[in-house]
Amino acid sequence: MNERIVVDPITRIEGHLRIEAQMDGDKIAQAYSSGTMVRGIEIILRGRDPREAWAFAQRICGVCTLVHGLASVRAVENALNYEIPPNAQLIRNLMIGAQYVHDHVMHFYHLHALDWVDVVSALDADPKATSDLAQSLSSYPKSSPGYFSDMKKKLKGFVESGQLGIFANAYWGHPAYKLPPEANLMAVAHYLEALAWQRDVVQLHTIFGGKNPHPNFVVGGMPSALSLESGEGATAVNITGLQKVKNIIDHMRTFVDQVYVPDTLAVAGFYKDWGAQGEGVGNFLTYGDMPATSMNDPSSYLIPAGVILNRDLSTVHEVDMNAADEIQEYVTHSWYDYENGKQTGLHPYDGETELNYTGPEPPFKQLDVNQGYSWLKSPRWKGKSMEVGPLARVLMLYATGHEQTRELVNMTLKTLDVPVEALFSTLGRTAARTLETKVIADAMQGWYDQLIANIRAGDTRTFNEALWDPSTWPRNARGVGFMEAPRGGLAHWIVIENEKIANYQAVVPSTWNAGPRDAEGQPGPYEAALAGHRLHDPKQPLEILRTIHSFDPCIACAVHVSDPDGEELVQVKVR
Amino acid sequence: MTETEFLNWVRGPGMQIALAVFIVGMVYRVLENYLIGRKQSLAEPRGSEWTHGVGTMWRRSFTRAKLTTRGYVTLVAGYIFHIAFLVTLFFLAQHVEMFRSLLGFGWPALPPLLITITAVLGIAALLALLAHRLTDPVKRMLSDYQDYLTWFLTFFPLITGFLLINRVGIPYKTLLATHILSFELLLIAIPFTKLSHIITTFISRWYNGAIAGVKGVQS
Amino acid sequence: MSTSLERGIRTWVAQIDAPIASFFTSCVHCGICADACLFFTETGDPKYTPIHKLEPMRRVWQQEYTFWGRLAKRLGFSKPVTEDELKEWEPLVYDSCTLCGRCSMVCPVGNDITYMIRKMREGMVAAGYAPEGLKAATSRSIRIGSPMGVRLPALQAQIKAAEAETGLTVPLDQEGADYLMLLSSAEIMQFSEIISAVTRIFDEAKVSWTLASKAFEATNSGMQIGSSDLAAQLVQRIVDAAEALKVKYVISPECGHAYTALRWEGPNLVGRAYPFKVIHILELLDELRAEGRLKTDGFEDQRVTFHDPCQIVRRGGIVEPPRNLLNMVAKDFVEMEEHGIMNWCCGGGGGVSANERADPIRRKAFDRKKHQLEGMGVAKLVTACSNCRNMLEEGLEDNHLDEDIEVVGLAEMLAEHLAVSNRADTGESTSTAKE
Amino acid sequence: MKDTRTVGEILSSQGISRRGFLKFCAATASMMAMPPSMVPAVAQALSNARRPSVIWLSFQECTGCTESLTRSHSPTLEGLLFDSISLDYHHTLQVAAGSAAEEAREHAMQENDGSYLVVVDGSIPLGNPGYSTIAGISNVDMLKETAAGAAAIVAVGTCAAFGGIPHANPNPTGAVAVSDIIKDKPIINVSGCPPIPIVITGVLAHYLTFGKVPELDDLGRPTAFFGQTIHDRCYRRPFYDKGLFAETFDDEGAQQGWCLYKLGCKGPVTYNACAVSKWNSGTSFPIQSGHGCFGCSEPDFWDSGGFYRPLSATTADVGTLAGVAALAGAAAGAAIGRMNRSHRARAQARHEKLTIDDIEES
Amino acid sequence: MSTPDGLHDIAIETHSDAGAYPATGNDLPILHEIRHALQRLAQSGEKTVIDLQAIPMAPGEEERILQLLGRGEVSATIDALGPSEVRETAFAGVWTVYHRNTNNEVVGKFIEITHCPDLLHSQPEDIATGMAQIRETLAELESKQSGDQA
Repeated sequence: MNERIVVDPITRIEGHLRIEAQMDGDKIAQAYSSGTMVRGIEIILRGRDPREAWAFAQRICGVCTLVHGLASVRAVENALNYEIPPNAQLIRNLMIGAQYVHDHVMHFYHLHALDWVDVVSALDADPKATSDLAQSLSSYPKSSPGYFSDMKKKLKGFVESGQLGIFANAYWGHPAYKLPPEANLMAVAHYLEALAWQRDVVQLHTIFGGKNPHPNFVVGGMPSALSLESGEGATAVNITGLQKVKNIIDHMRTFVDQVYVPDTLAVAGFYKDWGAQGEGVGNFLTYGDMPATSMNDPSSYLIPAGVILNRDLSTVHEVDMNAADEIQEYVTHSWYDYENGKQTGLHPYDGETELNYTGPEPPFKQLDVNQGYSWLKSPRWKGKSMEVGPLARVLMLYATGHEQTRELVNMTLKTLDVPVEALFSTLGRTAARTLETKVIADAMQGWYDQLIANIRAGDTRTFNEALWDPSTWPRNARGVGFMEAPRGGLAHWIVIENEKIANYQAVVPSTWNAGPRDAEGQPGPYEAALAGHRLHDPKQPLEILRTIHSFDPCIACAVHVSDPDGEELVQVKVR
Repeated sequence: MTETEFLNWVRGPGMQIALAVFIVGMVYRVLENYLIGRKQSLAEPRGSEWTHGVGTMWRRSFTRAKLTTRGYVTLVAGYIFHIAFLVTLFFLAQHVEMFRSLLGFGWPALPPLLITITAVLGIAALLALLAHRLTDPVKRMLSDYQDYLTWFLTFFPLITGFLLINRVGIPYKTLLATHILSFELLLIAIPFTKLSHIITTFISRWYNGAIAGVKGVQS
Repeated sequence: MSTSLERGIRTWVAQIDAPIASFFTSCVHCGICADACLFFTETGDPKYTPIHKLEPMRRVWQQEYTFWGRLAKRLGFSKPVTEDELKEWEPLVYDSCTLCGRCSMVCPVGNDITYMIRKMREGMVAAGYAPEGLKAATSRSIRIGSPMGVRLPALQAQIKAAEAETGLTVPLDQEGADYLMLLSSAEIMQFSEIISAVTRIFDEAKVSWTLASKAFEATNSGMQIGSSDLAAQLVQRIVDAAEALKVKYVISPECGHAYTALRWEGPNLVGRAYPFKVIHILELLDELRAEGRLKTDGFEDQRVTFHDPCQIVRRGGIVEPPRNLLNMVAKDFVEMEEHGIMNWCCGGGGGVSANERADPIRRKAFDRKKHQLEGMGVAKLVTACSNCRNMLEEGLEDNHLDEDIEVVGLAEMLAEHLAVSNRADTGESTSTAKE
Repeated sequence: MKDTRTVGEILSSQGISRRGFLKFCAATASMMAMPPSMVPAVAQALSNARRPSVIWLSFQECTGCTESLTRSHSPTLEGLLFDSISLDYHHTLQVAAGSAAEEAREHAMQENDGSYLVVVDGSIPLGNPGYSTIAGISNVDMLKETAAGAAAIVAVGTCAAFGGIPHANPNPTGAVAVSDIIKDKPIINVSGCPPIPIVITGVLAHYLTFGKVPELDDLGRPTAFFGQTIHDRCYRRPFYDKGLFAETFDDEGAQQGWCLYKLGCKGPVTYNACAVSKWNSGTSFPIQSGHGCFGCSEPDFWDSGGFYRPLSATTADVGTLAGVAALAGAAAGAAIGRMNRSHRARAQARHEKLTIDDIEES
Repeated sequence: MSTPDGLHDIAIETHSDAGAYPATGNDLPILHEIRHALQRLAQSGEKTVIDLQAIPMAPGEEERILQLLGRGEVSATIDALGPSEVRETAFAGVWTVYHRNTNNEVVGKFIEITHCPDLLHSQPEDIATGMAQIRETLAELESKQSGDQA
């Protein structure tokens, strides 16, 4: 049977993703990844004040809620050669770090875990045995038999109510679920724990950024003035606030060390076979981030920039984000037009696209994958498809000799008893996410200490006013703001003319990972990773979800439009 | 139109229209008058047109005459109103920000409390002037609809501004938009009404001073 | 529209200039000018508000010179100026305005209302609306040479009398004299002492001067009635005479409007600058004083005050000379509360005195002067305009104050105190001596 | 299978005492911005309230609203999920994917026809149905189909409520709000970008508790949360009243917590509960952390003239305008001025000299 | 770098005058409100509850209000759906009630002006449940006894 399996919506992700898999028997021959929603934020950005761009860009995604705001702020700062005070850099690092820890934990428990954890099976668990299991893995205090007994009781009541809500219609009992009931019960408990934990730890963003999701930034530094004259202070960043930040960092590190890392290892132990599939393209890209000093000093980055080709960790290639022939985007299979034809690739500075939906008229059953089939473009580095994200970063850290990463990776491989090749897989990707969370959570303590040291030395500057007034800017400027978002390398390219945005382009992690085929028919990482998967039951495509979720898709980010002829598009203004 | 659209409109297009009308109108108005021309006096001058003309532009802000009671009402209320209007217009922090957005530079503002007191005095003065216009035989005779219209157009921004600062019940957004609109209406009305005296009074004073100045008198 | 009305309106169109347009544009209807006008202050009638007196011309300006006015006129929305209105406005413009210029001093937006009324009268008279008395005076001026009908023989008689009184020659038609002295008919007829006075002063100061038989009359009814055409004719006579006699200066006498007509309007009326200078008698006397050529003897022992003639002081620019001169002869010289450029008019300037119809309101308006004088305790009211002098005398009489206060001409008063030098000492003949 | 137990029963079945229930009611009333005197009424209503089915539709969105939902501490998302509602369809949270997910939605619709609650986040593109599809169905079709059997609709976030960022100029996809499409159902707009976490749950709790739409303002927002401006309740208001403003983001004024008006704060024209309930368990809110309010709960806030421009500043670009206007005025004035001048010259030329005869005749 | 526990010792130059301290000025009105409520309580026994979450607060302001109210003799902790703390302030009849959820997050903050907060009273429903349980326990015990006897 050579049927086409369609999974739409792919749930437990950010945004709207559709996967079509061309089957060869029970095996996926070719997979096609389609982003099915477009908003046109880059069109909307044109002509606006570059200082405000971050707020628009931030709304690209509410999950990795700060990354686009920060990339945008950095793009403007890069274009204007705008230096920011050291405190602002440290605060940004802390916020990025908190984003990582928060986002990865939420991804693991709330978006990814239920691919591996059978909630219904948890009802058969013995609370006492669960408690034993939990205590064998970690010293986390909430592990008594009573605790798990209550949890089981609650779950039972819920399931018996008949209204399963978000757990309804899932693939419970699917043979691919391999955890024993006790592990399932423990995971369900941690699912709820993580929900409460994340509410606490986002407060780091709230202190510095005023709210979460979508905390505030400002071009030239941070808007969060330090108010330190008394314990109460006049702004959120006062002695009390900084103490709270400290507590949150402790809370994060405790949870990562005592719950997230042990759970990952425990669950992975039951799914070692997933260490041999879902690899993708074997090429990895990082832009680098979290500088100890300044974005202008790549040597101070915690995560280095570079490219790894064909699993070859011995050679790290350099990336030039301004080079016209390195990063290019293709629209051959996307619902856009290029002026010089759909076969060409364009560097984001010259990014020129035209919105042109050529897909089937909804409602439709199947996309025509020979034509455009996604709102995502296909970014390529020197013509090559690249994977970005935790795996890329961990590999880069590993390849560049980052001590802690090497220890963590080796410990993981040893604990799971898998070969190093297992990294290039669905399981490897998920494990890498966990490991880098620990690296970054640990680094946060250092940034925090440095911030306190600066304050103690009397430096309370958080903002540089020098270039705030647009009349001080050159008439023409362009720049790239990049960062390592939790889902991978993210960069925004901005062209400023006469104090206004002339062109704005975001090439985001999920565009790298989830993009469609390019002009030469090279698949994107999702498409490549899915190829070869065997499906137990085409109606319950759990296997597809596992691999797709291992990338942590963020599709609203990935879809982007920038259209010089934006004015010609339909303008519907109601109200 | 929603409140937001209303506010956005008055802050953007509305302000643009008002400023355009004001500038076009006033430049036009001044030229319309000026280009009628006047004969240069052939009489041998005793004094300078310019010195006295410019002197009168300033000098005429202060009266020399002893007036009757009715005259003093106009004078005192007039002073209070004009000073209050100018102080509130130019020295309320929010207004300084408006000017900054228009001119690209700003200046220090005065404390809101002082502005509030000034505004109250200005409002009181305007009310007194209206009452006077309605009761004083001379003013009543001189007045036509325009005098009441311009009174209202001047009063409107002051009273909406006062309510805005003091937040009396009305939703801020609507009130702010109305306040800005009232200022725009005032701007628009200036070239078409006696309000154009904000500019032409200085030209008139110059002419007055010049006419007297030729004869060697500071008028 | 009648041809005369049309002529009036056309005249306004021709007369309105940039200042007038600016003035009308600036008016805020504050009514402060009313407080500056004695016809308002003494009657309380709002129609005497100065700016109101210009209403017809304002409408012409609006309809002819402004965008909206033109549009409204074209669309038929504007109210045209009518004969009836001119009839109604005639007394406002002529009877209750002395062109004293006080309103022009108080207008907060700087309107020179007097300047406007002067132009207003141009149109009024062109349209045929002017008071009979003023018309008659103008007619006499043009046809006879003097508004009061004074002819040369009458002057000659007064010259004779003066020569008899002073023992000096009064030069007439003396070509090459430095100064051509003019007189007003009131001076010739009522205050002829002035002739003796100037003769003695000039003799003493050795001023080379003359009178002209072809142009002895200084007054200009044409300007008062508001006709530049007629005013120009009258000025032209003086210019012709001065040119014929080749004088360097023409002296404007103690007459207010004559000074304005000759000094400030004259060159514009005749269309060219004079080849001579116009000097007011007070200016000349003050110059003589400054040069030490005018010396006085003794002082007035009574309290003295000075009534500033509007056209000479406020609108003539001669503020200090009368005071300098007065201080030479008066020890107890006091100023009225509002004096100098803010003095109140006598009520009879600007042709009002020649307009019998205006008598009642003029007399009422004199109350203003009466109030000014009240409590000052002055015995002498000095002035420098024969018309003012007339009005003041009449007004004081009306108010039974003529017993207490004497009205005196300034030059005359100076002549009375003239210090006569010993001719033998100098051994020179006076300038007036025949050669 | 439909759960017919009330919230009170569910809680008591979990062994929660009446004290616990009362505490729950007090917290709920507080979170719904109700006066404490309403607690007995809330308790009464909750004793009878049943878990409603909720279908959450995500259209042109960024998932920020869902993320915000997960931040609510009172009630918590897990409390909501387990005790209060049955969230039968929600892309980001539900386990099932693809056709299984769609079946869950259809099932919930059939099972609870006429009584389920639809929550929408994201705007709906009308420019082309292909601009946003789920399971091959356009957003507008899915919204209409799902709304048909709903008891009420909650438009969560400014995108769903007012069009939001996709609707911002030039609105490339023709994005509109829920209320532009659905006209025959009660719609509660819970605006904000995203809305405050407990405002989302508070509105859901209100509907759950009382089974009806709360009092709304003229923009369809619950007055309990959107009844006052941020400025009205802002702790920095005294500085505004004193005229003390921060001039930049880290000057002394900023560190002293002075008013952010000059830095563009839109608090005075923004109706939301930020200043009172604050964000993320009352930790802070934008102004407290030094950045002015964007006005994100207001319609068209993206196009309201600049986040860093003070509210009183004009948003018009007036530099060239002033020049052009002055030139235009000069041109028109010069033209009419020349006309005036020649008008006067003509009148002067036509002037007939006035003679004494004219005077004597008149 | 020392541990930041000593944050309060950080030597930061202070640059404010106390007069400019940011305050909504809510403390006074609240105290007035409390005074009136106490009066009502004394006269008619009417209870008043003030929801602190409905009042905008500057940083530290709530702490200042609580400090003003002080601490009285009675305090109690209730463990129902997470801990709740009930405390009498230094002013008799004025109580503070803080509710926390099972994750220890504050979900409700109230000032109650009453003789005794409702939450401290045993609720009729709980009493009924208690009674039933006692009966059940008794019945169990008795049947056990009778069973023993039998």
